[in-house]
Amino acid sequence: MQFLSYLISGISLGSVYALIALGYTMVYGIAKMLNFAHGDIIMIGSYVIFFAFGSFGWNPVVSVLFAMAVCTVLGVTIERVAYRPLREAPSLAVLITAIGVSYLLQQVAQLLWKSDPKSFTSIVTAAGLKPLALFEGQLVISAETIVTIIACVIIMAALTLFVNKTVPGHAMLAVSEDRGAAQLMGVNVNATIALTFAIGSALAAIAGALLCSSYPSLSPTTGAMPGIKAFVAAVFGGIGSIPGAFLGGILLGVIENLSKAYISTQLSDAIVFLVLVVVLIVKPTGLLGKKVNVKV
Amino acid sequence: MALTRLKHMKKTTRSNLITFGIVIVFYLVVEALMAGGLTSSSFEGQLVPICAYVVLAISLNLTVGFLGELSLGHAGFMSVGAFAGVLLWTVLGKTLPAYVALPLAFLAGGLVAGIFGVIVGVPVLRLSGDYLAIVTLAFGEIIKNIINACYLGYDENGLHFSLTDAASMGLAPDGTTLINGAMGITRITKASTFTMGIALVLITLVVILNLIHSRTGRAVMAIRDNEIAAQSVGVDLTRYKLTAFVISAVFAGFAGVLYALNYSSLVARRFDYNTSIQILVFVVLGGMGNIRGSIIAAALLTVLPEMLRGMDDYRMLIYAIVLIVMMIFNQSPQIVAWRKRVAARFTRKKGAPAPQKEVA
Amino acid sequence: MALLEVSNLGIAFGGLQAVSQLDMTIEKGHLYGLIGPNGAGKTTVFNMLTGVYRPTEGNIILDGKDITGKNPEAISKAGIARTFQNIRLFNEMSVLDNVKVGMHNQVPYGLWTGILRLPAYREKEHEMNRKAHALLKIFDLDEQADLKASQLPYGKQRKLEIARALATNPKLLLLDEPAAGMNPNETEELMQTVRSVRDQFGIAILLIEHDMNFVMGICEEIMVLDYGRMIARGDGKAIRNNPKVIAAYLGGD
Amino acid sequence: MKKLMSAVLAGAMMLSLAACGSTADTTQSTSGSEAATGETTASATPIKLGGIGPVTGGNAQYGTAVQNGEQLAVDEINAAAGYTVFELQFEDDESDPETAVNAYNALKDWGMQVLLGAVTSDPSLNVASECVNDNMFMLTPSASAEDVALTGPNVFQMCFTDPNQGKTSAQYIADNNLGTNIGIIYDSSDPYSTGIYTAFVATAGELGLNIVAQPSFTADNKSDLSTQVAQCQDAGADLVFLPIYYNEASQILIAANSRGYTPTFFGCDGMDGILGVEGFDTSLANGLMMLCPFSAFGDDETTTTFVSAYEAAFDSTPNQFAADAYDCVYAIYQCVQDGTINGDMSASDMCDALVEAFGTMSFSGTTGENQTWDENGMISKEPKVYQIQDDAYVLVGEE
Repeated sequence: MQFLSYLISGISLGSVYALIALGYTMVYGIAKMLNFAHGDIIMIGSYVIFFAFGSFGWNPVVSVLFAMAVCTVLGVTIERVAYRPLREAPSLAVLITAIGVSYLLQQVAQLLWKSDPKSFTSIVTAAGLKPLALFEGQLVISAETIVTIIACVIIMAALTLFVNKTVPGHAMLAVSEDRGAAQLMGVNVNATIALTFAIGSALAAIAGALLCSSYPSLSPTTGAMPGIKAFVAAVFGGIGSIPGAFLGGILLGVIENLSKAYISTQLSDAIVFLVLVVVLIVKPTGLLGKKVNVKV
Repeated sequence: MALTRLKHMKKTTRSNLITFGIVIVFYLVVEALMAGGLTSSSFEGQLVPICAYVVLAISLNLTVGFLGELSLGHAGFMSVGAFAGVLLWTVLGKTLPAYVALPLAFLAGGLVAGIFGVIVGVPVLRLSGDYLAIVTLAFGEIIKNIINACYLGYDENGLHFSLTDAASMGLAPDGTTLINGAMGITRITKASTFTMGIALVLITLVVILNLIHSRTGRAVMAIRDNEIAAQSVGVDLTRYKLTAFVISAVFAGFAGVLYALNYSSLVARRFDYNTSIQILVFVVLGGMGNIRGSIIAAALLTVLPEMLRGMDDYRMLIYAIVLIVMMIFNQSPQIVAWRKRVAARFTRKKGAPAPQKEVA
Repeated sequence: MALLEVSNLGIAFGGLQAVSQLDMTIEKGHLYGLIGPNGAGKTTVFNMLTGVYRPTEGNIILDGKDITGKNPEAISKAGIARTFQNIRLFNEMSVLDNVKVGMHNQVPYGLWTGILRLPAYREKEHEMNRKAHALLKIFDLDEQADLKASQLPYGKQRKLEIARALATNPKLLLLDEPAAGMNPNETEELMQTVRSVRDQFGIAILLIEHDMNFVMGICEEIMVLDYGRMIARGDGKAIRNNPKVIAAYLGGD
Repeated sequence: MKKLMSAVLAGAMMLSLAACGSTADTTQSTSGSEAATGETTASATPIKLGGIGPVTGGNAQYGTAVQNGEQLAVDEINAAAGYTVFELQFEDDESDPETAVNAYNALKDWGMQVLLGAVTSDPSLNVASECVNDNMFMLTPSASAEDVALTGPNVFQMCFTDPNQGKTSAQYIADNNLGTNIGIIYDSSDPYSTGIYTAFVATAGELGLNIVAQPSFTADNKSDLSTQVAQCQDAGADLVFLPIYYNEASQILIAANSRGYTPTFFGCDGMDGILGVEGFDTSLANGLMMLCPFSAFGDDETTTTFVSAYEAAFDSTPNQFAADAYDCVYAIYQCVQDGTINGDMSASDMCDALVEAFGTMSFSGTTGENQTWDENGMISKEPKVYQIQDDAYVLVGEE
């Protein structure tokens, strides 16, 4: 029972990583860039919800929708201003710019909302959902965990459907396969990538809502570490792969929490990263990643 | 006379001499200003870190710019080098004279970083692109986490070690703690000087520039430009990738020792992925494969946050904006093209002044 | 003894048999052509000969040594050099350095010799520069020695690839569509160069080419590949009149 | 183009050098003109106080509290005196040991005579060694690692040392039988937390306290603390000792509540501030005990004046960081009032005078009455144990 309880807290953490990783993997898969600022968009989204819901007392769902709108605008703006001029530049240039954007968002958040951490009231509990008690209450699965997993699954399914069944989705696939060819085929590459950022950023707002509902401390640096961990999760599962991000996230959370519980809390991160290294050495493109062959 | 000779020299040789010249002139100017009491403490205090970051940027440029592999774990090598060097310095510095103990400390730092370079490099270099980047990041974080949880001390029964806490080290009450977990190493006898830093920069420059202009360096760049072609002319990929990676790690180790001996305490969390990224920023901003660019970018970006101290709360905000703007200004193809056009117009004007101007 | 003996060579990619039962003999100092319709497996043969692909069956013997399944570095050292269909130069390096990389195993010196600039460094670099300039001269590239490889025009890039391959001091040179994208004048010039290279270095050359004038013009023996199998082999005239070859090309189109 | 860029960069480099040089000039000129000022009786040469702490980055909340505390005290003193007694310059160190030294040097260029910082442990260790080198008086409000004070004779602390807090907490828990099975959750990547933890475990062993679980977390994996809470719960801990800062503690209280786990929680001075976390359901903190020298709910005059002034100025309740910082300024002011130091002294002379004064003086402030410093520069103050009851601190014990 103890093991199960640790496992569940691992899944709970993992589902949050998975949710963030979905946004990461989506942007990476199509725009082919590591958006290091993704974690910070999550942080901004969380602050928006904190004020909309916590301070203005808006309905939780409305608050989240509002945050999604704010993040979408933010994401598209960042893409337009900071990333698009570097579309044709070496990929490292965009990476460094993304890091600059990450610093910028953290600094802006600190100036706007001060550095004192805020305690986030769970929007899930506020929406009246109750935790699930199993085995006569010996095992409790929090409502946040359940909502996060459901959200992950819905988002996964929706993204897969969107990409495979809609015209903009097909455009995204084309851009991800070969940007040049897609352009020749009449796909508006800039619009497609902007749309990708819009969706990725809207997902970040949802991720922020659920991250802070599960782990309620909110400060300007809240997004940084979960962002990195989710990035690791996305790579773990095979970056660019939507189910891979989910699998990677869940596994990462479970490994992290089980090693905390049974091996060493000090070394749990070292263990997580070591597992990642081993997996990538055995499967160089992650668990569900596609192998790319170079034609000679 | 010297100038005409400089003009006739091979382009690369001339470029390298200019790089050395910049470093030496910088050193002489700063030394002269310091002797004349014209520099501020703030500036003097940054000299050693600048040298350390310059060495780090040059060494990372070997991996990123010349080998063409993105490493996000450079700070990890800096960290192990720093810890190894400082441990040796702490232990030997008491018994041996400084001119023996210090070089030994640097050698130890470089050696240990090099060994880690091999340990990390062998598995990592089988990967490519972003996967390689994330695994180097992972290794950097592993190194940080382990050193952060590391307790090391000695007493009359020998060395004691634990990865849990100070108590489980089982040290006798009169024993000496060397590494105290999250507290790291404290009460280090500071030894780094600006002269030492410049010496290390020059050594790094000599080694890396000589390397690049040698058979090994060409093999490394050939791998960067086209792995398949490099293999087809008989270049052993694994060997040269590893060579470049390890040499890069060794110099990160040296820089780590220089850096650590400039302060009285040393903690592993200082060398996290943010530091790796910071070094990468120097390399990318200075230009990949451009050693002189790395030097200037490292020096400038180290000084910049300090120059912005007058901005108070907006300091890091401005730093972030400057970083983004500089990246776009330097790397965006459209803006680079626009800059070239503007520059071309200016040079043309200089060459043949417009007649209207003369009238005016 | 023949320079290269290939027997029963075959490769399958996940069930798809790309090349099968290929036998091939190449003699020192001769010029060979490998032709066939698109997708016949010509480049795949090159990739097996140079170790890019590992054959699933058969043997490759170079100068009496079995090199089957060896990696590309080892095969380069053993004496096979090649160019690529889609040019693979070291784009950011100078024209001269491209050739010097080709001499990687010909004029070797160690890491420390380079870093410490030991006397051997100057000597070896001098030797390399001399040889490299000589090679570049053959291809009329010596004027552009200091340019970046990517700055060369297309035709010159193809020539540089050949020069680089020759720098490895091969016994057998494989050229993958050397005349692709060249105008008739350039092609004519290239034919002269290839012939003179063969004469000057006394090496065997095997080339893939779609330009039949080129192939017929310089190759002493031509091999025809279709669906991964050798369907004909002989001199230009014999090939031109071979009904199987005609069928393959007509059917292929 | 590259050449142009590098020329521009090199030029900027030289400019920065020149800029730094000119700062040095101004510094020298101010120190040169010091003798000229201070002729009128109502005023004197202001004493330049330097502050260092993180006001950006992950630890910014602590640095900001210290900055506010120091600023408030300086403003009050200057206003009361009717002339500028102190000038305060506060520099950011991002809680980074390297930047802290840079900040220190920048303050030196400004002409700092006394340093009131740094805030966190690693930066303070580095800065302390600079202070010892330069013979600059250093009084840190909150860097509680023992090694900070041990760096040299001119480094003093306003806060309890970590080992002292650990020892006292164990003692108090044992004396009052607060728990039979004790769990500890600490931050193994933080010197403050491990310092208290190590001493607590050692003392608990001597006193025969039964420690049943001691999970930790690190700065990198602290988003989820529920596993650590579960470990304490599963081990049957009826008291959980939390030598950590209030932010993580608030997360632990939330996690424990959601598991229906209600042991006695016991924290140290880092816990002060938990009621001020915006959005936190403070009812969860009911019953929480903490060893802390300061309480914003104290009813003595010093405390109430401080708290109301702070709330008026910064729109938030001061925590122990702010209180210690406020006291630092007043401790120095005490030395100004008794004539030990004045603004015309050099930093080094001032340091010698202050070291001597701090060795003998007794200081009363918001964080304690009649506090004294030992020869190492560590403070001795009355440890007080508070318990949170209905959103307020209630004094439950004095050790």
